[in-house]
Amino acid sequence: MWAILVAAGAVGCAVIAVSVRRLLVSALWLAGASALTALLLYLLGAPEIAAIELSVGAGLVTVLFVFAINIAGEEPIEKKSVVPRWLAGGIILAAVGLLAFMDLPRLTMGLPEMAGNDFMLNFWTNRRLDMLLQLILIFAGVMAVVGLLSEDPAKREHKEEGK
Amino acid sequence: MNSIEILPVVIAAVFCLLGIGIYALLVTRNLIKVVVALQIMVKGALLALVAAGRLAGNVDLGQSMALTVIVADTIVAVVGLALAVQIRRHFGTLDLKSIATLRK
Amino acid sequence: MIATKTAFTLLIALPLVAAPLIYLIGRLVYRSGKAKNNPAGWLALIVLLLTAGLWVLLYLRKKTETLVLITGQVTMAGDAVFLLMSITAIALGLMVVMFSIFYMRAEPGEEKFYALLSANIGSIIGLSATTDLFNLWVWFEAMAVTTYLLVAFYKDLPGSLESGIKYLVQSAAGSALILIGIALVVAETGTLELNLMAEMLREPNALLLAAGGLFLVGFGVKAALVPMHTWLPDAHSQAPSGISMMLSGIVIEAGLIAMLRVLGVFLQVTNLFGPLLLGFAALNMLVGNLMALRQTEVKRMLAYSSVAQVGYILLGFGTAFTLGVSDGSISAFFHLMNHALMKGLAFMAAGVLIYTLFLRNGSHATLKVTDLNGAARKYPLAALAFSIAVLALGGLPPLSGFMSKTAVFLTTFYTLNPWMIALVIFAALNAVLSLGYYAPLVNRMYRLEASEAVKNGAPMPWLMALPLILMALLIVVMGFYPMLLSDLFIPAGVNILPYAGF
Amino acid sequence: MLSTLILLSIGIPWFGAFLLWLAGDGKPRLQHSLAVMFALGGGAAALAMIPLASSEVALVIPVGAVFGDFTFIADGLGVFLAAVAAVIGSLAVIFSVDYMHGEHQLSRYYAFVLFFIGGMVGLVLTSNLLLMFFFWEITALCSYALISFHNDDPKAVAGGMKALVITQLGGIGLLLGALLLFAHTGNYDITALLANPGILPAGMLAFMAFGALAAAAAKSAQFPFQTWLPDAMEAPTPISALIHAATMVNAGVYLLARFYPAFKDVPYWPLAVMLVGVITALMAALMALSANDLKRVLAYSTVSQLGYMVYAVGAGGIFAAQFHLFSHAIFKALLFLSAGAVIHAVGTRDMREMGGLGRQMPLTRAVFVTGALALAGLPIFNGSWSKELVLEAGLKAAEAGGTLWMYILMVITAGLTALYTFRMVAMVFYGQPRTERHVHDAGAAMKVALVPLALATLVSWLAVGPFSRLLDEHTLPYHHLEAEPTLVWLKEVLAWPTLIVLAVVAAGILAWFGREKLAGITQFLRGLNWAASNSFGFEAVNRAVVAAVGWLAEKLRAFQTGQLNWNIFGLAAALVVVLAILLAGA
Repeated sequence: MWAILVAAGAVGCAVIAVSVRRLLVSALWLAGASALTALLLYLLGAPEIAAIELSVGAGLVTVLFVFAINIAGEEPIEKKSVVPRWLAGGIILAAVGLLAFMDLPRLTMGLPEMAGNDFMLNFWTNRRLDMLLQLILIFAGVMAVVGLLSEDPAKREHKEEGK
Repeated sequence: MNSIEILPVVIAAVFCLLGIGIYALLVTRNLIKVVVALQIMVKGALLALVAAGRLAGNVDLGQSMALTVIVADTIVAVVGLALAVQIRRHFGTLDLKSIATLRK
Repeated sequence: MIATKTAFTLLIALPLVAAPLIYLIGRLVYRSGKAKNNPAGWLALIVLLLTAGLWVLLYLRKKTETLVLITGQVTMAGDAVFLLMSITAIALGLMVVMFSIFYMRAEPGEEKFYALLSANIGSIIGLSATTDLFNLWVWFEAMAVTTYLLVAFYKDLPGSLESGIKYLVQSAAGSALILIGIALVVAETGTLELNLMAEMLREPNALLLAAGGLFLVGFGVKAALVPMHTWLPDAHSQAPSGISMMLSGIVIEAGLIAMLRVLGVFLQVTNLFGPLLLGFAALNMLVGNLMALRQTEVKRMLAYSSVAQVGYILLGFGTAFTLGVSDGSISAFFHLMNHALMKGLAFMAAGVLIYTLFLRNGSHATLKVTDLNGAARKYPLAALAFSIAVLALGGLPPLSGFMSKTAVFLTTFYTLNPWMIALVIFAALNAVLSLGYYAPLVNRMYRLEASEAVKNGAPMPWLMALPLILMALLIVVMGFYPMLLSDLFIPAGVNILPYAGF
Repeated sequence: MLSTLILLSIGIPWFGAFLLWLAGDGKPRLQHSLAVMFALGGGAAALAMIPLASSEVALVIPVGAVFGDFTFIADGLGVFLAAVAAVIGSLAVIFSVDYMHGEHQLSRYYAFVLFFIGGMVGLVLTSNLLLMFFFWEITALCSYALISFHNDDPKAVAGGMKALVITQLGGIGLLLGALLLFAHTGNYDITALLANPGILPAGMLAFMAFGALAAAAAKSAQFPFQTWLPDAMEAPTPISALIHAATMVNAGVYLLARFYPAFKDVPYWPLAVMLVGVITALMAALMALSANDLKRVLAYSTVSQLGYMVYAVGAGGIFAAQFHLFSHAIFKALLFLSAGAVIHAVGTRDMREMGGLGRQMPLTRAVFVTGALALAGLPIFNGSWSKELVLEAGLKAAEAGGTLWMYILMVITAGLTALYTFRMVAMVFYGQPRTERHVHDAGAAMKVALVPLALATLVSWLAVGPFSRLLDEHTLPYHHLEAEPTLVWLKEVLAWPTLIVLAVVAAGILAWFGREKLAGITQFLRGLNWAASNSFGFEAVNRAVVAAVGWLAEKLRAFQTGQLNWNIFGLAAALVVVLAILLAGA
């Protein structure tokens, strides 16, 4: 019962996050969606990842968004979408509908009992290559942000001719 | 916590989040909201991975994957935001329609 | 001598571990002002040479030993596909570095460029070795993240930023779809190990089909399948030329190989993926060639031609997947290697011209086809290399592109399936169509009056000549002796279809 | 021995091409002499093969899995054509020493010429169908590069493109044939197919046969692919002589002749071949009648004569076709080269600006007229004998298969040929000079090339006996040719139908002299002329296809919106379609 409420809340937050016009508000609703997702993860029997999602997804990412919005600034953008809304809605309904139609019969067969688990063992031992690779991802991410945002001391004027 | 009835709820949430994410990618014209939409899609994927681990009887497998996904997609979001900031600086706008100069 | 396992580990780890070092050393030395030029490029060159040496060592050992590396539950297997993809990435990377040492010299942040390039090559190597589905995704994501900055490297050019964000968003959307696919497969099988999975997946069911569809579309974004290809022309044309070489020569192919590795698991479930691949092949050829026909920018034209070339590669793989014949995948791998060579050379030659005509004069203008006029008189080597590259892409003998394209047609035709025959005819017509834009490029360069840009061009640096000559020579040699690298692509072609039970 | 010669005759010109690339520009003496040396070397190697001709496999180069063994057979048919390519190639190169004097980028020019010669020799000597396709494409590539040699001229570039695309289009037919053969037999061995066409199912054989016909028609500029050859006349004239008259365009005829034993029983195939030949011959002759550009007239006449050869193959007259090919290669190379001398001297190709040149260029006039008489089919000259043989083959086929109307059309075409030939000669060399201009006769190197060809035009028909023996005894034993001494052949030719043909030819000549009195007919022909000069609408079809592709390409560009939203839409749409297909297919 709780699960339904939490899930509905997460989806609701997501809907609001993509439909409000102010970016800051959008980022906050995204944080809400993230927090409720974390709760849902907890209810699903995954407490560790729920904690991480709460701190990273709802915390860190939101901070980053607020930071970026502060630099970039709010800006009124015309509401009319590029892809007509009916077309977008239709294609998404078709895609998700097809996915659901194909998957649901197999997925609703019921859950096995929770086995005795050890998240740390699984993550640090069995999947340690994934973990190591995260270092590469982080390195690349840092490079990208530094590369994109660094101000060049000897800033050269790039001229672009004839686009 | 009744584990029999939570699964359909989670699956429904997965599809909804996924759908909302792509829908937003299709209709939003604000670059930063595009990154928000990507985050929402990933939330759906996170739930799906953990639920799948749970279904397979090994929730920690799902958790391990989800952790890596969180890290990876946070990085993507950060790079995306950095690009958005830089774009705002050079185009003076975040409107996707105005930053479509490369075409045909 | 080092143990095989150590060498294998090093081969995967070296470019990745070296990446931060390249950055740090490059940064420190350059900031300290001791060196006139940034040493990062030379460092990257050394790292890649070492990697290539390790590869050769492994290749020689491969005949007697199997390469397996198990970390926890994740298995890395040094199979034939790995050997082919890794050497293609390393060799292309070497060419890119050699070319970029001059090309990127004027740019700020050179050390980031080489660090990310090295990491990118490392992630392609890892991608082609892993047999774990989720680990594959992580490598795939690493490959993507390392290229985001590289695509948007000119951070002060609007076009570059625009292409960067398109690339990022489309890649990220695709990778979210892959994740859903992974979740579905895990829910069904409980394992991530591809080999185990293949044994478990025998019964067709709708859920697995949906997962396969998600993989096809998700990986398809990176592999530039039409209509998910829309990021490609922007990214390839806006990136620094060395990165265009990487993207076009190996990154999109790595996406394709990742997709095929995964779809190979589903061969027992359904035989629909082969025809779907063939459908995408036809679309890619048609759209790529037609779009390239009207382009006025050289690099954008080459980018669209990549879309078309992916179609030819897919034609071979699609045949293999449809009928379970390894000949198709063998010829497809042959064309894949050739394409890395040909497109790499084409982008490099275009890059040489961009460098000499614009970059040296401090301009970031795009290279228009009209700028090519008369280039042959001032830059005979670059023009000759470019001609060889595009004529090989167009499939004219005696160049390697003719051989591999013919091999693909041949193996597809060999099935004698009427649909396949029709597809080959369609592909052959497309090959003729592609001459409609390749041949005029060559004509222009050998035109007598030089364009304004060519007249004001700077001389070509010596280091750029070496990769140009090497690659052009290889293309010509493979045109006369197509089986030169057959020890690589024949086992790889057999290797990609381990689960075909036809 | 033979294997060495095969390698030499391909290798010497290719090595020369490579050296010339290396030599670079700016040293014209070195470039000219290198080119002549290597061309002559290739020619000598090719000639040396003639006495050694044999239908055994002479050379095998194992290549590997999908490509099969690269095999070469130097049989009679092959060595004959190889010799034609290498010898006329040498003469064209010698001629170029004068003609290309002072041109830029000689290296590029000679390298492609030599590359072409080697490719052409390889094409006729190989017995691996895939390798044949490989050489086939090489000749197309060289032809393209050489047509566009003066690539600051947009017309030359367009002409080259057109030639490349059209021959490639036809080449698909050959490629498919090769693929089909491989798919059914596991190799590309032509000999096996000729020995037993039954190794392919009947339907596939027919597919392959018509594919080969398409390829041949494209290469030999036959209906409906003929439009590229006249535009190819933008090439330097020695190239027109070598590639677009004497050698490459013959490759199509060679292909049909080579495969005739395998395809002759395919329903309607011989008829289709004959039909293509007749339509082409007639149409091209009409077009030649109305053209004013000297090289275009020659180009149309080449197309028309190739039509004769194709017709002969269809009628079963392989020997006649090859003999006419032989004669035609000689007299057409002569005509082109001497036309080249004229153009080189006058500086224009428009015949309306020529006239009266005979007095200033006596030698050129003499050799040109020799070639023209051979083309017109006057007795004594080689062209008349071989054309007689072709027509006789046609008559035989007409008796057997009820295709008399084709024969009649071919005879009428012979008259037309005489008519346009005389018109051309008169406009160029006789009458009043139409422009004031001091011209000089051909240079020394040009003479070296022209005189042997003129002599050969006079006497080459005497070789009919040995020639038939060469083809008969040493060609792959599936063609069933008859070898007879020269005298027997000549007697056979001089039968009553010959007189009719000669009468028609004479009528054609008279028509030129009496052209004022035939004003009514001229009036009637005017409409036809208009149609002919527009290539009977094929230009329009050509343009329409190009325009349609261009239109489609332009429309398609709208789909690359550059809008991120639409890009993602593509992704979503692909997902829906893929899922739907998967669901429907399961």
